[in-house]
Amino acid sequence: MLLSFLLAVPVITALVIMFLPRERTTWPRWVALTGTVMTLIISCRILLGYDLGAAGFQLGEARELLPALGIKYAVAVDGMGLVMIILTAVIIFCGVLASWEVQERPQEFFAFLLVLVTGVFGVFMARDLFLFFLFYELAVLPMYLLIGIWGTGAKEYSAMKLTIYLMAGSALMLVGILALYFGGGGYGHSFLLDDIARQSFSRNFQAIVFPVLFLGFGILAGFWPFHTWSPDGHASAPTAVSMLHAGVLMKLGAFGIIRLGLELLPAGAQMWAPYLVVFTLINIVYGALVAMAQTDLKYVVAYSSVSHMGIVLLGICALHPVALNGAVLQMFSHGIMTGLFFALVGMIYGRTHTRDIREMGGLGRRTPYLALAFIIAGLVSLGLPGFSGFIAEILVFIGAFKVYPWLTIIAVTGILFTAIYILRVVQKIFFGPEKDKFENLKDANLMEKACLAILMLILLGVGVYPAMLVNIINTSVTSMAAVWGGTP
Amino acid sequence: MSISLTHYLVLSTVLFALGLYGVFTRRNAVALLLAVELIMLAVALNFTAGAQFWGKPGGLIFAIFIITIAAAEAAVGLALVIAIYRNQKDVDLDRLTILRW
Amino acid sequence: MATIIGFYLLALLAIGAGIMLVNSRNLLHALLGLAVASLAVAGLMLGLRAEFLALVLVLIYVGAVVVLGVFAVMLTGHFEKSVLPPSNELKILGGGTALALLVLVTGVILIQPLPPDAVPAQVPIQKLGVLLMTDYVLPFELVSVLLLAVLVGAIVIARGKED
Amino acid sequence: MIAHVWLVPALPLLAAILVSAAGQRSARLAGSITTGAVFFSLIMALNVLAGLISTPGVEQVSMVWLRSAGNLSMELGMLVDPLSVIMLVIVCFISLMVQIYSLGYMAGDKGITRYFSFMSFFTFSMLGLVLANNLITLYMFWELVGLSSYLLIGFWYHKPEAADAAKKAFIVTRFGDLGFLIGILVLAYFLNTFNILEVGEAVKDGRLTGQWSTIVALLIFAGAAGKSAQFPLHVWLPDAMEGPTPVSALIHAATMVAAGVFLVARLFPVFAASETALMIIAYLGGFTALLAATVACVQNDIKRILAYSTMSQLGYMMMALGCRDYIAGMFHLTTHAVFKALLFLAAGSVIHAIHTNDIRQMGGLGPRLKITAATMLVAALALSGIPPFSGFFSKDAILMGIWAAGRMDLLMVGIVTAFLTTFYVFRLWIVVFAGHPAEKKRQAHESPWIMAIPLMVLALLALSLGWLGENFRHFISASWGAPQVGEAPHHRLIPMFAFLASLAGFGWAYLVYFKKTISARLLARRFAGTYKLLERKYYIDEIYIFLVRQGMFVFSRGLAWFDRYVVDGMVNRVGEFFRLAGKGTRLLQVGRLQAYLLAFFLGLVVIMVSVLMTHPEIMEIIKSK
Repeated sequence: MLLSFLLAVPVITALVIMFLPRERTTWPRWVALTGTVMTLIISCRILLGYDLGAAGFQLGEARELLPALGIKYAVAVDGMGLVMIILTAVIIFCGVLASWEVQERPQEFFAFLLVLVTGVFGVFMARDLFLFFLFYELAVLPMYLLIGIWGTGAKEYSAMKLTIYLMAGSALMLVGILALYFGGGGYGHSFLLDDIARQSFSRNFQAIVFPVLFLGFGILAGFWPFHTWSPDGHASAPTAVSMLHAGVLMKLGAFGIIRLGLELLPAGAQMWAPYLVVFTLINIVYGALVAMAQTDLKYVVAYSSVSHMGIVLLGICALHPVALNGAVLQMFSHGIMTGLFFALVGMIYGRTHTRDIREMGGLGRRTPYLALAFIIAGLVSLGLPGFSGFIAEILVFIGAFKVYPWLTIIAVTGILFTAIYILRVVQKIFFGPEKDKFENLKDANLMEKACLAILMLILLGVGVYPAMLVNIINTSVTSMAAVWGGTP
Repeated sequence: MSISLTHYLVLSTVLFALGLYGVFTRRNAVALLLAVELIMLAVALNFTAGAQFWGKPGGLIFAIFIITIAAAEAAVGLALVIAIYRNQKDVDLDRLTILRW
Repeated sequence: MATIIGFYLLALLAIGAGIMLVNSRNLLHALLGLAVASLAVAGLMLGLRAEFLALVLVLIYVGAVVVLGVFAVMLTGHFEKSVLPPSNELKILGGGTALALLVLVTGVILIQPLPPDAVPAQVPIQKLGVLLMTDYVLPFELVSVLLLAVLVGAIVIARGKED
Repeated sequence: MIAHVWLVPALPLLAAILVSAAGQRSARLAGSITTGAVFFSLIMALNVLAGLISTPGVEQVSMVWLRSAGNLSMELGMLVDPLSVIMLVIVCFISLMVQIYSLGYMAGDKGITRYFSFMSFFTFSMLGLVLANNLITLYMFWELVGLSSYLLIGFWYHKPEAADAAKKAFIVTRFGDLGFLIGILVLAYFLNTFNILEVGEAVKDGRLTGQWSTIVALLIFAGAAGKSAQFPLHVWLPDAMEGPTPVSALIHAATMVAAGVFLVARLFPVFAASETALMIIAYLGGFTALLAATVACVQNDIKRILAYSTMSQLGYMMMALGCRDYIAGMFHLTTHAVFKALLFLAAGSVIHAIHTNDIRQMGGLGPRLKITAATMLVAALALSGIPPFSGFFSKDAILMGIWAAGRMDLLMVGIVTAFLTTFYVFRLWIVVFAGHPAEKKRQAHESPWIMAIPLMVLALLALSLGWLGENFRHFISASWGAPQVGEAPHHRLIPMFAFLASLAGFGWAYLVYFKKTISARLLARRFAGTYKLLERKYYIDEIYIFLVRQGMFVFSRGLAWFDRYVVDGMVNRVGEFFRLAGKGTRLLQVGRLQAYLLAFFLGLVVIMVSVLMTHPEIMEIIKSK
């Protein structure tokens, strides 16, 4: 029942928030905080309840939903899903902390946020494709309102672009899901992943369906050249939404590729991976180079996400257990890191009222805590050992190198470019002489400190002792690697 | 030769087509509604004939329902016409294009 | 023989009234057309030995719908200058479509071998009542709810705002 | 013995965490805490050293750090052998000296807790680096060392130059680290192990075939070159002098920059497998040594002169390693660590006294700063290789190693560099301490004792360390991976030549800057082109800046444009297409219900007709019914 609880808590919290008296503007955030703390606790409980020795899918629940169509309510977690669930719980908790000061329609804001999170949780645990799709849409749609109403800048444009783009992805994904549903034939029509996994799809079928699914999910994962929704979307979104979006939603895409693409269509993956790898390299290097030329802080972080998601996709496309391990770890690491980044950008913007890097400078003296957190986020981003980013990246590189040595070398150069733009931004914002207009800036308050500290500690903890996550991820990767069989 | 079911069906089809023509072409809302009533009439006739020739009284029940619904429709439709007339001082359908945005 | 002549007479009457209904530029003539058509169809129903239905038809169509129509005509100001605008430019297209549909459906009716004609027999009114209260009780109740809704709705819509 | 080695790096880490956690509250105590921690580390390191001297051996201990599906495991581990223990002692010792010195030098600075926690963190990373027994651990500490260097160079982050220098140092070394990382990947690809001992065995067994051993060696050397500021990745080191002077002494003179040399020594079997790689290392080292020495001759910033000197000496060590003279290289690393740290600390003492880096504004400080002048003289003599100072022994060992390897051209480079080295270091010393004191510098006074004591301790060592040569040689040759060599190569004439070259350098400096028999200004005017070239450091910085600005940044801006207007433009065009299509189809919506209804029925008719046309058998079905 734990998993159902996890799904129920945010929904119930959202409902409670909607029924709060409208004039009590501070109540929603406290209720939201309570709800997210509960999700955090439940997800920790799930973590403890997961038996590493047994591996596979655990804590499963299944009920008939629409037997006529073979639709079930079936949820369960495996190692990969578990890690993602924890990531989500952490990010939403910190996201609520980071949006403590939301003044405009706080009720709706927090309610939408929680609905979104429900969708995300659902995707990570769904064992039924219909359910998967349902939750996926649930996760994407509130984004439109969250950006369109609470955003900044060209928010309507960004929200529209993002939603339509992601809907296009969902459409492809739906095609893929329906193909899986009808394609096998052998077991009758069932959306249940276990049923689908038991069918052996023909090579031709896999060759056609895999790219459709990959593209559908790839759009959400920021796959080049379908990434342009993300910088605009991130730039316009409010802080918590950026955090959730870059931190968790983009991971949904990568997760979907692994769950549906790699697990169900291994032959298709093997056929297409060598071509897709090239695009992931473009993602990595191109994202980093474009980030270098940005002047808006949010765009820098957004393009850095594109670059880092490239590493995730590279890890996936390498079809090598080590690289896949790294990819999932990178999903986690990048989720936390980019959450930290966007939280910081929000805090900096809240103080300086500008996101233009050129206008900042010397903030380090007045806001040492923010500077520390930003530098740490930057260090994770550029893959400094001791933080989680390093271990994720090196796993991806080691694995990918065994499959595509030459291409991986190109990917590795990406981390140099990352170092360049990260250090450049750090220097421009925090170093150098202090500007007069920033004389009265205040450092992080308690809530902000808590939010930042949690994220930083996780990054550090995973970096120092990655085995705690890698062991969990291993359980999924091992079974997947067995499916590929012959891959080196 | 006697009058068969076919005769009734053809007749009701003719009445239906006439009503349809009216619905397509009338520019006055009241006239349009009257054409709709004609369609309903045709259908009621159709059902009655079918029920009687096949000996299935269920069709008669349906005919009753159709007549009832026709009356209801007429009531609501004409109420709408009056409401529109009050707003626009006109019930010319060519000028009633608020559906177009 | 008499039934045959009666049928054709009534059928022609209904069609003629229908044409008047859809073509007349005078609303009152159109209303008259509806009334005549209803009466003709009621006559046909009598021929089908569905007397109850004929009765209901006359009551509702002629008694209620046509009267309602007269009210509507009066209220929308077409009573005095009840000359309708000519029918719109969809005349040919609409006529064509209606005709095509007529031809197609009639064609199907004509080709289809219908079962041998049973002689229409009168259905006792009690039987209809029993059917309504047993087999068709659900639609019956639904229609009654619908009627209630229409009652309320028509009043609300027609009454307009209080001002 | 090995059981407690982990405490050596752990103590400074603990101190760093403690100090930074306590924050500003520990401002007074910060220095004492970290200094105390490194003091105990030193004691333990010495203890390990003593143990290793009595019972030589190579020991390693590892723990699994993470295990991944796909047959990969990463370990954290330590390798204790003479090489790592020597480095351990050097790092602890220099760090202790520098931190004691810093207690005086940094007193009153606002960021003092930050300073000491960074210093302690650096010490931890450096100790971890030298202890690492596998490449992943090594790489991790390698990067952490780079991070501490970044943080400490940028310690005065509000100075734009310092911030720039920090960024530059990190990025340039990272460029080298990229090669290192790729090298690790290649090793993992072929050998599937990261353990240095296993890698060494595998390479020795020839499991790295063909060109791969050269490629791997050169890739790893790229990392070493970045850290050790070898051409062409040397540009960051002079700029790194923007950091506080004790930082320069510890990181950019004695320890971190030597990490590159250490890396080559640590992985010596990998390098030894490829003659080509060794040759490239030797020549690059020689080239760097000469290049840096020439530039050092004309610089005016006291710390930059020393920075170029460091580069030059590191080039020396690389040369030695490239000529397979492992022992001489490590010996020079040891002595250099001591006397270069001393030079920097003494320079810091001068800067502390008169608050400028420019030697042209100094002069005649000798009588005022007696201890500083004396200790710096010792260091200068050691650097010049004047017997009996330590530098003499180690430098001669290197030259003889080069001679033994038969590379006469490099021998010439070494001797010329020795000449230049003596020249620039005495130019520095004479200009700063001798001559007539500049008027306004009369108030300069000697640094407090807390700064003077480390100077004196280091001076004592700089003087005496050379006599340990034979013992050192004996001890370190037991290291893992040290090449087997017999007797030390010996040549009677080479020390003579080197000595004469040094003497000539001294004489030249004496004539130009003390006696002023030859006008420095005249020389500069006479050889204006050369002078300008040297002063601008061969324009290497300018070339890099050009490449970065005109190359990478322009390219990146171009890509950003491409992304905005082509990739995203395409997306927007698609959006516009649909908007236009919508506008077009909107015209069909006349808004008249009748038309819609008509369309509906028309559609019905069309469908019925088309179905009947294409499937005439439907007629049959209807008929048969």
